[in-house]
Amino acid sequence: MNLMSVTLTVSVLLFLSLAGFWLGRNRAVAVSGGRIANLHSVPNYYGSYMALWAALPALVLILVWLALRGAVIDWMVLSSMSPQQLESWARVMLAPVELEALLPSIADGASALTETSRQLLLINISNLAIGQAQYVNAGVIDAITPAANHLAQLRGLADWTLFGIVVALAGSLLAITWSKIGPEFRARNNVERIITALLVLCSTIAILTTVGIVLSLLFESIRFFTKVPITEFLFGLQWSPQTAIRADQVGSSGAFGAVPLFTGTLLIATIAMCVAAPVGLMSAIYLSEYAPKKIRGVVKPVLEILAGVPTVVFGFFAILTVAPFIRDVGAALGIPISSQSALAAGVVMGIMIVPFVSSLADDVINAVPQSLRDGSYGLGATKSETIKQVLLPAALPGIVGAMLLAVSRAIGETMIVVMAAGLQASLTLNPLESVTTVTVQIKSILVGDQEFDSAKTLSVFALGLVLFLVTLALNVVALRIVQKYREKYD
Amino acid sequence: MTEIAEPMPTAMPVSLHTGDAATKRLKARYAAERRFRFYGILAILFACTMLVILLSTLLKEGTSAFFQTEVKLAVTIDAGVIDPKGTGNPAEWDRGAFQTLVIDALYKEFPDVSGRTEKRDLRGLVSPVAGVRLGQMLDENPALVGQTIDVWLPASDGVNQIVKGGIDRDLPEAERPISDKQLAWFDSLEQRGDVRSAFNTTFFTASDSNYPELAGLLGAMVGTLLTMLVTLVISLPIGVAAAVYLEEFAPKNRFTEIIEVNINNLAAVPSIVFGLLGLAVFLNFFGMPRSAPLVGGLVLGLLVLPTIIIASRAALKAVPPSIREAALGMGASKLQAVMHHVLPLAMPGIMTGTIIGMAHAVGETAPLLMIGMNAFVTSAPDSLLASSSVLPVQIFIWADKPERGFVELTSAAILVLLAFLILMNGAAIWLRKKFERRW
Amino acid sequence: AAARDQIRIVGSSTVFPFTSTVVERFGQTTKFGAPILESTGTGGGMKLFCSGIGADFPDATGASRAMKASEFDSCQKNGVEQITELVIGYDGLTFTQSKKGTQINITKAQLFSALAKEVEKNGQIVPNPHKTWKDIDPSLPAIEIEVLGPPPTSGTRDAWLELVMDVGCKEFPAIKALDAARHTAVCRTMREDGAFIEAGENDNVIVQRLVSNPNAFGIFGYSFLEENIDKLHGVPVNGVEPKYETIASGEYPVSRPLFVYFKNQHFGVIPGLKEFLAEYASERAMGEDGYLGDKGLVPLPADKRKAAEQAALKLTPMARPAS
Amino acid sequence: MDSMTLNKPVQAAVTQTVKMSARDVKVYYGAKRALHGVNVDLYQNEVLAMIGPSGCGKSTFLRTLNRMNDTIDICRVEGKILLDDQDIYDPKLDVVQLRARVGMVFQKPNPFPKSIYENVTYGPKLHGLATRKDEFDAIVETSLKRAGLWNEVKDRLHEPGTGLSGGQQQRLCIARAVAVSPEVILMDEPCSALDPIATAHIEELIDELRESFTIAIVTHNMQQAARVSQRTAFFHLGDLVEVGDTEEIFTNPRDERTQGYITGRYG
Amino acid sequence: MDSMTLNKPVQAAVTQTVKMSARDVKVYYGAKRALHGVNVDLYQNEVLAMIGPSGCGKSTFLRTLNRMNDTIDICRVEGKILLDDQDIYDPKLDVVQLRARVGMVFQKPNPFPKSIYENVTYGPKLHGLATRKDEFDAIVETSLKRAGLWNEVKDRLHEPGTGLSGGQQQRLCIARAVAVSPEVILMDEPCSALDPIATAHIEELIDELRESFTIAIVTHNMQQAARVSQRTAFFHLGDLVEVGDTEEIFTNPRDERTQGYITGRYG
Ligand SMILES: Nc1ncnc2c1ncn2[C@@H]1O[C@H](COP(=O)(O)OP(=O)(O)OP(=O)(O)O)[C@@H](O)[C@H]1O
Ligand SMILES: Nc1ncnc2c1ncn2[C@@H]1O[C@H](COP(=O)(O)OP(=O)(O)OP(=O)(O)O)[C@@H](O)[C@H]1O
Ligand SMILES: [Mg+2]
Ligand SMILES: [Mg+2]
Ligand SMILES: O=P([O-])([O-])[O-]
Repeated sequence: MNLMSVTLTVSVLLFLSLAGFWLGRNRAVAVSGGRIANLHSVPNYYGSYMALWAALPALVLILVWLALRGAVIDWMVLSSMSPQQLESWARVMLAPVELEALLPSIADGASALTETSRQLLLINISNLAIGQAQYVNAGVIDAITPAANHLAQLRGLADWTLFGIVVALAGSLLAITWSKIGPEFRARNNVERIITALLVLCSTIAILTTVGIVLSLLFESIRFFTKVPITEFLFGLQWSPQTAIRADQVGSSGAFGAVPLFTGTLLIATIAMCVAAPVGLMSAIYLSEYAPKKIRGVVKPVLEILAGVPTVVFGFFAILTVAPFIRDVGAALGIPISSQSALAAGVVMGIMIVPFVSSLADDVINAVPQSLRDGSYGLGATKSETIKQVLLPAALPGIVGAMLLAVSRAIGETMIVVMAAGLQASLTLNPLESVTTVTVQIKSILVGDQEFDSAKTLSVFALGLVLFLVTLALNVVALRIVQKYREKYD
Repeated sequence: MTEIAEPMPTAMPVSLHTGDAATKRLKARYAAERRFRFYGILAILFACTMLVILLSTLLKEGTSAFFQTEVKLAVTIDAGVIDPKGTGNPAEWDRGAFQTLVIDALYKEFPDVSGRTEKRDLRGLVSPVAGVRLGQMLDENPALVGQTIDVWLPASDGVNQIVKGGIDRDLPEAERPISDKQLAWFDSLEQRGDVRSAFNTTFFTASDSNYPELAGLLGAMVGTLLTMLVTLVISLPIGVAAAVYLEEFAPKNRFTEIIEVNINNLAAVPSIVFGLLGLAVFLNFFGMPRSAPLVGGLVLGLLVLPTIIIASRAALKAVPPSIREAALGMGASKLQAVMHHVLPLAMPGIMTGTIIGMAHAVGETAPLLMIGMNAFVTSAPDSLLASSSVLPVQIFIWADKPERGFVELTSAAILVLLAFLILMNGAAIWLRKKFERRW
Repeated sequence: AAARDQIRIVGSSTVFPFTSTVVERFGQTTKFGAPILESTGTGGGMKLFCSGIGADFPDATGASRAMKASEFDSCQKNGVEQITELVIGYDGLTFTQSKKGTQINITKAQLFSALAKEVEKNGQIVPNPHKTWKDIDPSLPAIEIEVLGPPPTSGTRDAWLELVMDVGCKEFPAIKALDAARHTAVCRTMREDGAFIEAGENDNVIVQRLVSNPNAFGIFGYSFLEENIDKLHGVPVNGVEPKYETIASGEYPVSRPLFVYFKNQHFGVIPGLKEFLAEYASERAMGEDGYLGDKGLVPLPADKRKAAEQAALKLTPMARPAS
Repeated sequence: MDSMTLNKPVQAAVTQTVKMSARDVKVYYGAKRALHGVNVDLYQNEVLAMIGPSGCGKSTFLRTLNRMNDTIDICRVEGKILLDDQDIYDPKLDVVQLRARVGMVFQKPNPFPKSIYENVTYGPKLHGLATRKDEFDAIVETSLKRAGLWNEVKDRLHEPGTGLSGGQQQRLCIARAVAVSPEVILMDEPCSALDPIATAHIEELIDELRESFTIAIVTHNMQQAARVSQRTAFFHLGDLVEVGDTEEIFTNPRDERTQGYITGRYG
Repeated sequence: MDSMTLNKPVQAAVTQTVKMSARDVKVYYGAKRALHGVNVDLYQNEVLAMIGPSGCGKSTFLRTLNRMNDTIDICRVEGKILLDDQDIYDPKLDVVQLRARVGMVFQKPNPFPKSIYENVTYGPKLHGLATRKDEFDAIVETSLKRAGLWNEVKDRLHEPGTGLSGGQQQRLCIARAVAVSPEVILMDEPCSALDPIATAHIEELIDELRESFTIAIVTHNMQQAARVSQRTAFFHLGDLVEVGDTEEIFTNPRDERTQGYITGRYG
């Protein structure tokens, strides 16, 4: 796609939209008879009404066009080629077997080509069309030159067609909306309806994402469950990743019990929350209630840096600094601690998610109205009593939200555990041992050497799906709790 | 109340609040107060200490990467070598030959070096890609062709390590990347003043390379910038719009409850699964190119969307209803009440969500591996569809390189990423401060 | 399908550093843009490579093992009919320890006994009972077995199984006597009781952990040993120490060839692909003094190199692999 | 409209136009009924005072008149409320326009956390009542003067409205409501936070506004009700016990409960 | 303490003990001075009423008496305030104890977003005034009864306090303050949101509380001031213009401004 022409089209559209705003506004002022109050809505709404109608449908059109343009043009170019041209191209470029298969039906034109040859032909034509003849086999240049010219022409034409259609569409919509403007016209309601529709659209994106995730996991998961019984997967106590990763490899001790992975995930997430929840919440409280404004202004953003340190870095930190430290401490106490202990990974993950709790909780605590603090102080409460008994309950929904977000992050985090937690699945709740997590398995299987049909690769999708369902259940429970304990102020 | 009213019948009542019991109790309450406050300080100190440890380790290892050892050589730019066709057109130069010029200059510097292995050792003093640097100079100033000029060229990784102390020069020869002879040559160069440690501009002007002397972050930085741009443009408006709809407009019913749970749940989906989603939807279904910042941005945008929605909703919830009432009572529509009053008041919280979400996104690696953003790209991307890498992935890749020079580069890249993050968040933090108020 | 002016290459993470070096040189010294290279793992690369012909699919893929028949078939099915195979050199797999540790010599059979899930003990096949190296052989030190190695998802693990475990287990008669399936299972299953630690992706992390723990051993590619020779020591296997020379001569027993595969149909279509192959196969890249050697690739013997270069430049399509 | 004849004042004021009327209005908070069928009319250019003990439903009723109770999830309204003969609960009706026509001053002062100036100009801006800066300045000045706040705040117009004293905040809210010149103004205890002078000011304002608008006011101060209103409605436990000429209500209440409330009078 | 002799009432009430006294109290909001040197005494078992036009500093002064202004960042206090001869701004003094001894009811009702029951027990629990459930029950009942709210809420003690009507919320806040049995109670317009009956109730309560406590009350209602207080202080534009026996202030004010304010009287 020619970026220039799209940019041009969009700019013109933007201009039309702005013009629409101006027109609508002025028209509204004009029909108001000098008293704006006669209008149903403020003039800006009439302007916005026209601007939105000018821009939105045309934008949708551009997007659809962009999506379809390539395929349509390709099809038109190939159909323009004569069987003779095709044949002379094929004789040079195709392997004898393919050529033989093609020749009998060459009279049908491009539709006779296999997908592979079609692609090759298209690349040749495109290269020629953009003037890179040197990369095209000299023997075929003659045969495809007309097609290449056609392509170049079509591309230019397509861009201009789009331009024309867009301008026409926006223009006619401007005309229609213009004619609607009158003092009685409910511009605000109309604009708000459009905006509300956009808002609804935005909130459905979350749903679409979920649907997308479920769909991209579901089919492969089903295939996995045809290979491994779902009961074994859900309730099996052993996860042994040493199965064949390729068909020609001999598998051994393949066990797909996901329980150890989930307990590992929960163990590490729990440890992380044991660090993040108290540290984050206490930090938030200190920042919003005790710390002088200046300190708060500095410390809060500083803590937020923690959330942005690349997780790979935390992984190194865990495996090279924290884990040996914990191991040494254990050795000094005579406790054997694995060098990939869940503790190290969990603690580091906890540090990473501290700002999720601290910053978000700080905001909601800060938002509790001052009058509630006054009420409590006025009764002779100390700061901590006020915080514990008035502010935290009032801010509970937000705090729980922050905690949920932190837990979510802990469960879904990948790189830290990939580096710091083990890869061997053991079913244990001992934080000093090494465990593995769902995300570790997903990541190592996906980026490792893989074959797409092995149970092992497919298990990734099942893991993802089940993790999705488990967190879903956790969230439902959390929602219920919040609904029950929410204290509404004001 | 009877129990309370009783002890104060007389003209001069003893207060409930000054008696011994009360004082004792007060003491306990204050102790609790102090403890609580102490926990707060402790929490902050803990978090800050961890950050300081992290940063100081990075600084310790990374700062040296900002400097590079360079060696001065008198290079004769032989037109016959670099321009065998004699066209005089820089586009026709044999770019592989620049290294030959460098090596020739090196041989000239040490004329008594002979023999295959010895020569090979000598070549090991300067970077095997020093010729690239020379080429860049000539591109800027083609008039130099035919002259003999003194140029500062990057030393090899081994020399660099010795100079910076990454490798101990007192180790036995077999355990060093540099032989005794090389050390001797290097020392003689140093005595002549032909060695210097210069600011490593390459680090900011070049893109990925297999040679630490030549590796830079430009490509990854531009890639991150483009990706984050897409992420922000996707996630902030959509996230805020969704939050506004759900919190202010949507009827409170089963359906919205489902959406709410669903969004919370999305936050818990492992980031790598978002990578799978991107692979399935954007690459396979929509046919977008691999390794493109556009796709990376879209995937990360979806990834941080729940964070922004959840934070924004919490912030909207915290705005007292009386503000909405006041606006509605003035004849504002619901949308106007939200836009004019509620949203500005919720801005600090929304900003926090955005900051944290973007911070998450800027440091994310796993999903990008799924959509091919771990590509080796030696030039900065020039569009949203060009192949590119991003900083955390670059860090991930460099961290896995065997060459010792990449250890310090990795730390330096992390520092750059953090600087990037701080810059990015700085604006948002400033905005958040502007909006913050108690009422 | 739009024209593409850059070569796209995917494939093995082991081959990645070598291909990327060629890519970089190619970009610097020719007028073609530098190819785009992605590390996807051998299998992932094969899948992408064999998905089809055209601008949307990669032109070449790196592999740390030869293409399998099944992969070749899938290529054929998708129209990728002619493939050029280029052997680029060898990669030595090293068994490494810290310089500070007690230095040992080891055999493949001992390695098998240390790392397999089931071993032969007194003619019986039993779950691996060995806790310390001394348990395996009195000549070895009495330190606990702790080996950091690649996860089962990596090609390096495959190679280790094939080159060490398979060979090592041949020396045990009771195992040899097992039926084929059981035999392979015993030979190729690593122990899971903590003595062998799957250390994940990052070999530098293994290096650092070896340095901090002198009693531990690690398994990784030769280039990492070479770069960290001031801290690490390559354990001689069957008496041969891993060194550039011993690997090149084939003396060191744990090394494997590395490959890059090209789509013939893309030659003459994707700009620069042919030139790229020529650069890769050239003496200044793959040769004795080639720049790939500096990156840790152990070159092929001269005659094999010539043959490989010739075959590549002629674009002779490979035949279907035997397995 | 048949029930209208039940209301005594109709005969008393034949020349008056009905601006708003409530017919059998019942309000529920969840399952709890807060109003049990209220019938009352608001006449053009008149002030209706609503009195009654705390918690009897005065605020609730007031809020039904401009549909501010829409904002309370659990609140449900039955019955009909007409504004200029148009049912304000008609789904087709634009509640925004309704609220612009029927302004409200709340029981608890709730200034926007913006400057005093912006607090006042908010409504006019919203409804396009002015466009130029000087027009806005004029609106701000007259509105604040009308609410008797001008002298106190004229030097700090750009400081936040939330930094004012309680009474000042309340007057700011009144100024804000007046600035949009609604047709009906609902005031929920507008003077409860005010000192006598400010109260007098507001009462004068009400009297002045009455000339052009219709006003409903909730008050606990019976003197105030007597002073400013033409008609008074007495609520008790969710019932509208009695509505009629203010004088009559205060001197000659028909219901015992009214009698009891009035005679227990103070202030 | 020399300035104390300036205040007339000292002679008039020789038998009375001074509970609190303010000496030359100046209060600043940022650079702006809201009080310009106030001298006044609160006597044991007496009610001091503070009157004055809106924005004159009544609330501000009241808040200095239990250091509630500490919570306003920009607020700064100069001068001395003594409680039982102890300077309450002494850094060594404990503000928590101070606030337990000097309770406060705010101008805007601010119930906690908790149940009515918890709202009332909040203070007693803090100060350990009760431990057993039945003790708390008793406190809740007496406090709510004293505030005249018991009958209205006794069936919904466990519903949120924020769901009450404005006047009910205010009475809840009074009940909450009374439940702690402070020595001094500061009330900022406690009756502004109340109907006459509830007001009467509160006034009775004040009278009853006076027997054991010291009370300061801000009010706009001069009748109320006259009814409940023994002494009255008149504020104007940040000055304490005059303080003295209520009767005298109302019948024979010495300052012109007081005169003007009183005679412009309403209500
Ligand atoms: N949001 C609400 N939820 C539940 N009940 C409510 C709500 N608002 C008011 N009520 C109840 O409805 C009844 C009437 O309340 P309303 O606020 O109308 O009283 P009011 O007459 O204005 O009293 P006041 O003079 O004290 O303000 C009261 O019993 C009150 O508790
Ligand atoms: N938080 C604050 N920030 C700045 N100025 C304030 C603040 N609170 C009060 N003021 C100013 O201090 C002065 C005195 O206010 P105060 O609240 O004491 O008045 P008041 O006498 O209680 O009036 P009212 O009867 O209206 O409540 C007023 O001019 C007010 O605007
Ligand atoms: Mg009310
Ligand atoms: Mg006040
Ligand atoms: O990337 P691999 O070489 O391990 O397949």
